[in-house]
Amino acid sequence: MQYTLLILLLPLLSFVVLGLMDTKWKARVAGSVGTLVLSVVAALSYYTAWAYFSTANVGGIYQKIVPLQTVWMQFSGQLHIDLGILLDPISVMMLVVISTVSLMVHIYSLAYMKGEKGFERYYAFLSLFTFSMLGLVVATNIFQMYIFWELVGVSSYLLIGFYYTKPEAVAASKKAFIVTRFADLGFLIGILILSFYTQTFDFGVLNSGNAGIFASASGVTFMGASVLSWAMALIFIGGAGKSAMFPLHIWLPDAMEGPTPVSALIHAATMVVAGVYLVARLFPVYVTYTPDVLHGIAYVGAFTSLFAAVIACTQTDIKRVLAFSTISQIGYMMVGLGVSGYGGHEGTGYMASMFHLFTHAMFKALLFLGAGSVIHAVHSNEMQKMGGLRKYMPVTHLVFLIGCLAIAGIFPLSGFFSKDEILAATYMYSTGLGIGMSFIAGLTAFYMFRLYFNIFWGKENSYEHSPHESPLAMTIPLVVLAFFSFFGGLIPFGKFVTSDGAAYTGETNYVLAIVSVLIGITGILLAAAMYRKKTMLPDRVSQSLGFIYQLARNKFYVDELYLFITKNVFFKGMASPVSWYDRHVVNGSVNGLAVVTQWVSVKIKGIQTGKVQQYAWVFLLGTLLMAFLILFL
Amino acid sequence: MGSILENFTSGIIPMEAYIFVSFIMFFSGIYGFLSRKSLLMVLISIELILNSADINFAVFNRYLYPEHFEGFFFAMFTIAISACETAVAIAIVINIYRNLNNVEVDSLDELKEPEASDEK
Amino acid sequence: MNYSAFLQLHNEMTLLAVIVILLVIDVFSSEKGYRFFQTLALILFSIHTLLNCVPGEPFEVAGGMYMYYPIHTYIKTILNVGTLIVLLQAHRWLNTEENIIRRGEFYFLTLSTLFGMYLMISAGHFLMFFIGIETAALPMATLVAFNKFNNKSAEAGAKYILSSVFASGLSLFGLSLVYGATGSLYFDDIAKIMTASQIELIGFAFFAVGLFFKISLVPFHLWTPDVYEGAPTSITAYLSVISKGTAVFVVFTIFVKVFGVMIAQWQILLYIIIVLSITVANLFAIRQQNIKRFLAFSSISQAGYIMLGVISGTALGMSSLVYYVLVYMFSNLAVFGVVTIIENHADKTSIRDYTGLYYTNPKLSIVMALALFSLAGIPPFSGFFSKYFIFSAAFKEGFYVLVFIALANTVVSLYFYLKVVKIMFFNQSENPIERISTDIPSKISLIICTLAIVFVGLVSSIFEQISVLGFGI
Amino acid sequence: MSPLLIFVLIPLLMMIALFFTNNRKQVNLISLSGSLLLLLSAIALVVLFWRERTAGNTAQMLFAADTVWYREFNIHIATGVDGISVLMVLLSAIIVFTASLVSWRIESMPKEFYTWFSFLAAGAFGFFISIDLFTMFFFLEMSVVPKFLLIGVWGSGRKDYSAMKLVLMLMGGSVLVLTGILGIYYLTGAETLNIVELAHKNIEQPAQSILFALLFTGFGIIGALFPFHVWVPDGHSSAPTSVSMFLSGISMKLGAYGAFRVAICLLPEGAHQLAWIFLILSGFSVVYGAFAALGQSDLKYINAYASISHCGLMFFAFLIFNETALTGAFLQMISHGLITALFFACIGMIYSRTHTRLVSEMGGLMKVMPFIGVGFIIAGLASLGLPGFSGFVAEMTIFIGAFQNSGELQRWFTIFATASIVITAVYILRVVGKVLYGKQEHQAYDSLADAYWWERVTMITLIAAVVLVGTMPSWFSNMIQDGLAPLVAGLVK
Repeated sequence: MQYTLLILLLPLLSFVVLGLMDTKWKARVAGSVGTLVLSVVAALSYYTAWAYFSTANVGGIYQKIVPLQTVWMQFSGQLHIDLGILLDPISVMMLVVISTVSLMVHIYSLAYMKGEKGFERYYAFLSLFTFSMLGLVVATNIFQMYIFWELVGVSSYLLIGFYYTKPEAVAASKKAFIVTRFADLGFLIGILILSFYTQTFDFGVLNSGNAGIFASASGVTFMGASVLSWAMALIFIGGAGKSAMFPLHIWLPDAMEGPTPVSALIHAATMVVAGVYLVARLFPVYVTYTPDVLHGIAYVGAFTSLFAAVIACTQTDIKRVLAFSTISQIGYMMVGLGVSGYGGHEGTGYMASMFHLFTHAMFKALLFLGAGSVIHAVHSNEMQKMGGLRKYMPVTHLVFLIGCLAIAGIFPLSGFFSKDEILAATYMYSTGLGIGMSFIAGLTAFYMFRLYFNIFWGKENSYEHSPHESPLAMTIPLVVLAFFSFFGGLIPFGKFVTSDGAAYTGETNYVLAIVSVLIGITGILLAAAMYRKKTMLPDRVSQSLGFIYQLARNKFYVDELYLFITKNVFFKGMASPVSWYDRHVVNGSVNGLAVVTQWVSVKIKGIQTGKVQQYAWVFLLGTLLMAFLILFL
Repeated sequence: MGSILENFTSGIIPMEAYIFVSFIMFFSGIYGFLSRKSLLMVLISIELILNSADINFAVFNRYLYPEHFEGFFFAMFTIAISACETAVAIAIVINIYRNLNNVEVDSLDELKEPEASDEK
Repeated sequence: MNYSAFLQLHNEMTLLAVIVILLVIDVFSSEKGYRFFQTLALILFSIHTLLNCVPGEPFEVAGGMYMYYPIHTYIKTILNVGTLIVLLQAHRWLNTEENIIRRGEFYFLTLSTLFGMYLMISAGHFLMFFIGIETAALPMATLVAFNKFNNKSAEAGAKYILSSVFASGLSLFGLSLVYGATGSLYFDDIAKIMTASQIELIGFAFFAVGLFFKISLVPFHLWTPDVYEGAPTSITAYLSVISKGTAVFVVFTIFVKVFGVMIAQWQILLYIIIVLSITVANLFAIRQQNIKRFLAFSSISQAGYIMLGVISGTALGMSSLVYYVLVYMFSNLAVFGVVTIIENHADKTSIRDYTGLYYTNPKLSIVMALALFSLAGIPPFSGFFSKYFIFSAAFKEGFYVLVFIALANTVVSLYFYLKVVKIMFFNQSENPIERISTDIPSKISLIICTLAIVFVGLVSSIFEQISVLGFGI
Repeated sequence: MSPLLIFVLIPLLMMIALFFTNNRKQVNLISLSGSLLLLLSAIALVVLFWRERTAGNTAQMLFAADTVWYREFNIHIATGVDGISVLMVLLSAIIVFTASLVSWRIESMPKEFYTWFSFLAAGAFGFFISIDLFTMFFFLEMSVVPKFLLIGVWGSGRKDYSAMKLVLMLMGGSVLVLTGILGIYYLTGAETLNIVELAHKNIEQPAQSILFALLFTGFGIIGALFPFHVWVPDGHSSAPTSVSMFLSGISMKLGAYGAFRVAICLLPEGAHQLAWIFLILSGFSVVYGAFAALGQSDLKYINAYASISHCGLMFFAFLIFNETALTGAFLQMISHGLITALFFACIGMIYSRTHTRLVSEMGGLMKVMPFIGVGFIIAGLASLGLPGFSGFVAEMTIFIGAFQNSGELQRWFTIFATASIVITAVYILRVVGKVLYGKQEHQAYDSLADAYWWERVTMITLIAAVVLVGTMPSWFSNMIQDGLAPLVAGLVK
């Protein structure tokens, strides 16, 4: 299966070519080249998936296949960084997800970004991102993953800051990069610790279940936890950064300053799930050696999910609502992983999480692209500027509705299946957590339909230019994604992706399923009641909630807290004092040396009086001193 | 003649007396050099210093090492040289007088460490 | 007495011949012939230099009062070349109206001091040594006061002669004590008899002062800046290089040869004096505004470095010392050459007047910069090598801390040398020194110096030659 | 005479040739052809070196030659290269080439400028090819003159002060180094200055520790180790562009190279004894430099402090004493040399157009000068350690290597030092955001020209090198390990 290399190389090539050609090519040519390359990549990915799932099942277990591996850098000792391609159920699944969504975004952007300055650059960056993301998922070892992890980060930075003349976009891109970079620091330290004790980076070795390699790390404890736990927790922090887990989520809403298709690709479907993917990739280690960390992940995920869902209910910028919804859904996935055990029925959470990752990628990309279509028509992100659009944009309306239903978990759309599995696994783990997650599901339905109703129903705004349906290049991807969102849930995921590679069929908990759907419908009805028509109800509700509403509307002031910390601790507390210290104390002490020399020089000039008799005095004293010294020393 | 001299030296005046005189000359010469205001007095003080050394040479030769005459010769040459020194010094002092119209030591203060300096 | 022994002293004899010839011409030549006086003098002196640059076998004359070692030829040749360069640089100054009738005197006096130095170097007896030192000192005083009608020059002359005589007095007194203790004035005899008794030690201390005065080591240096500032620039150059070079050489030979038995004691003395000299001189040098005064302190500090060769007391130290003197001579004379030229043409001696010199007189300022870098000991110029060797020689004898202190002081000295370079190069001046067309003798002298600064270090055979003869003792 | 000496001879010949030029065209021609020749020779050297190695030549130093210079002090002109020095020569050649190009249109006195610049280059090459302590020191110190004049005459801002400070501090470093060299020479008892031979000699304790402290501090000053780095910000900011490139690209590497080759390799016991002090200093310097860079407003100051941070990492890696970290340290030397040169080149280009280096005065330049902007961003990303560029490879190798050390102190400081990657990201992105992105600050910037051909060549050359190291690190790490193999044996305990 060495042709999989092409999946990586083609986008890279496309990036290099587009990047070098820059403005020399016409925009349309650049776009077509990018899209063409991506279609090939998508085709190759599907073919790989088909080939993998049809051939790799040996003895009921999907094998890991490493078609290519080369030593990139050899360190002394056993450590070496390899570059290679690892095919196993989750990486193959990710290949499909990424190439699908990326292709859709490429096509969509042909129309959406038309006429933008830097169109070629945009496609170059998209290619770079696709390359990095694909490289990330097929990484054979944790260091390769880190490499592409960073590349993903930078392509995200470049794409968010695509409108570089817009200060908000620049600030957002910077924020995204720095916050994730900060998280990556944890990842890096985690890798360092892990590699120090295990002497390997290789996933194959790490996940092999060989307890020997962890023996030394489990034995050493630091502040009450084993070093291995520390390492895995730190690695999770890296994942939490990319996946916008609380409290590292702050970059994601701001990242919406980037072009909307970019949000769909990076900040909904692919990059943000990298953290989930990372945990899933190292799942055997987590579940076997550091279950405590895994439990922590579950609670972090649950809290983030709730937290983001509450905020999502209050936001008015449609992309931000979607962004918080994304955070919330990723929280779901994390919970799924966190509550999972290993193998068979125990591993439902793992399977569900991956399943949700898949379905979420589809419907969230759909929602974002749909939102993009709306924005394209209305030229605004604010809900207040919208309303009643269902008449003007029927296709968009329809697909958006499908997306909303899917995320709300309504049978038989894809979201229902994946979410239900997660809930099932959660209830298995802890009823309390399960109830919490169900509540979040209700909230999800509520805010999504708040969004839906505000855009497509409600009072019709007076538009300057009457809105119109988007061109075909935009609607086709929408329809395709809507198709996946609708029917994606019917895939028997447990047959393909499980924690131990063995296929398994979960039994459906019908009570739970029905309750879940009811909760979802309740949320939708609530939203409908409040937002289908323009009423005073929302205002009254928000007023009665008062303080809490304000908190949520301002995203619990986490941004302000960060701003305070960075400004006062980082800049005023560290950088400025250090610069001051350097200029005045360190530099000053060197200059001081010169000053002291000068000072002494001035002080001793008195001995040079110009009086020859005083010279003779000194002369004589010197002589006597010499005589004295020579006698008594 | 020789015997008189011998009696005179060995019997009556011990070497230490000469050395004492020479030391007094030496230090008064130094004192004079350091304290006199007139250049001429300073020059005379220098002569005292040089002469004290000459006495030393002569005395050491006479008392301690009478077999050679190195000390005597040295003293003779030194006397000649100090005469030259004085001659040159007087010439320079005259030159000073021509330029400054006095021979005060303290008036030689044009060359000295300047007060101000342009640092940094 | 066998007068043919004098023929062996061909160095002294030819110099004497040059002096006499010049004296005769000076007195008797016609107005017309007088124009060629300087050219003749330079030619004669060059011939003298060339004749005496090949070392011979060691010998002694007058029962050991005069001793010759091959290394003497080198040090004397170095002095000869230095004097030649000084004479070349003084050429134009001597042609000025006020000096033209006194050129004969100038040559006569200068060469007399050189003769005195020869005697100092080759002396084997303190009488010879004393005559030499005074023969060198007295004409020097008149040279310092050469500008008769200049207050500064007169004052400098008076200061020089007073200090010099005072030093001689102390030195002579010390010597008398040494004589009293040992009963001889022959170097070899003293060395044999000497036991480092207290009286000898005191005698040594007083005696050494006279030499330290010549080298102008702290605290016997106070006369130096005043005299350097007041004296005619060529004389300052002569004083700082030739006079000093002789003295350090003599210090080495006498300390090792005569007072070798008290090496432990004088090493301690020198230790202190070196540290003081380098440090104090550097501290003074950084605040100087007059270029000649500045060079005075620079030369004091350099003298401190040279003494590192003495303190080692080894053959390696000796060859490093001679080499250092050689390099120091070329570097310092290059600086003085430029200073002389500028003084002659623009009558400016303040460092600040050199602002932007590079933009009007690039060649002069480059020569000056190279020389200053060499003085500071920056490679690839010769000064680096000489410094390295002398440090190495001292380090080898275990003076680790001393070498370190001396090295640390090079940073300060680099500062003040670079200050001059900075002034010349970095900024243009509103009132620059105008373009100077240098006279040919000065040009020749500067070319010689520059070539030496660049190549003496790189060509290792020069040091090798000196080192083969090494101690010579 | 060794064939390696052509690296010294070419610059010297350039100086002679420049002496006879009389217009800018000839000056440019000579400087370009000379530096190109150097670059080609360096590449040829790499090729020849590998050919020799693959042919089975296992001598530690290849192309070695030894001529006695001063017999009395056992000073030899001994030259030879191993994998490390070959790379250093290559690095120097690249930077000399690009730096000569950057000053293509220098306003005042191009002839003199290039003369001194060639002189500067000769010193750097001489240092890297020497294996004799004296000759190394000779070449190290040779740079004093040209540095002083280049900064003072062609510099900007407080150039007088900076030039003086830089030279004096470097001289201070040299003083310590020279004391150390003399100590090594006399205290081994072997009276040799050849570093290959000296490696087998031993010096008694505590002399060894004292000498190590002297030498490491001395080279540390040259390599900008905290707290001896104060010459760096002023020096770099006042120097003309090509000299800034040279200073941080090569000069600081001289310090690091010397610290390893001389201080650590010749005095391993002292190094082990005192490693902890310098480990703390260098580890601190990494984070300190990054924070200081964060607080600056002048582009050159920012990069100068960034250099301090990155160079601190080299010293840090040296003191880990394992092969991986050492490999990383040398990779970092190459990487930082290239990146910082690129950075300074871009800053110089921007400065020559906007006539300001204050971040607050700029904005939106990306629109006006996209080529320079892209170069600047690449330099920034490389500097903050983005995979695919050299910085990542070097830093990661260091971190991994450093963490493999079993010492608690070493590992804690490794973690501490990794924090720099975040801070670096912050200041780099801040600068990029402010200078290139956002709104245009002045209307006058509209008419500014994008990069000229010589600037393009400069940037492309450097970027190509950065990417090459970043994507093919094993080529370089193999070379480095080739050089390290014989050295590391005596070092790792």
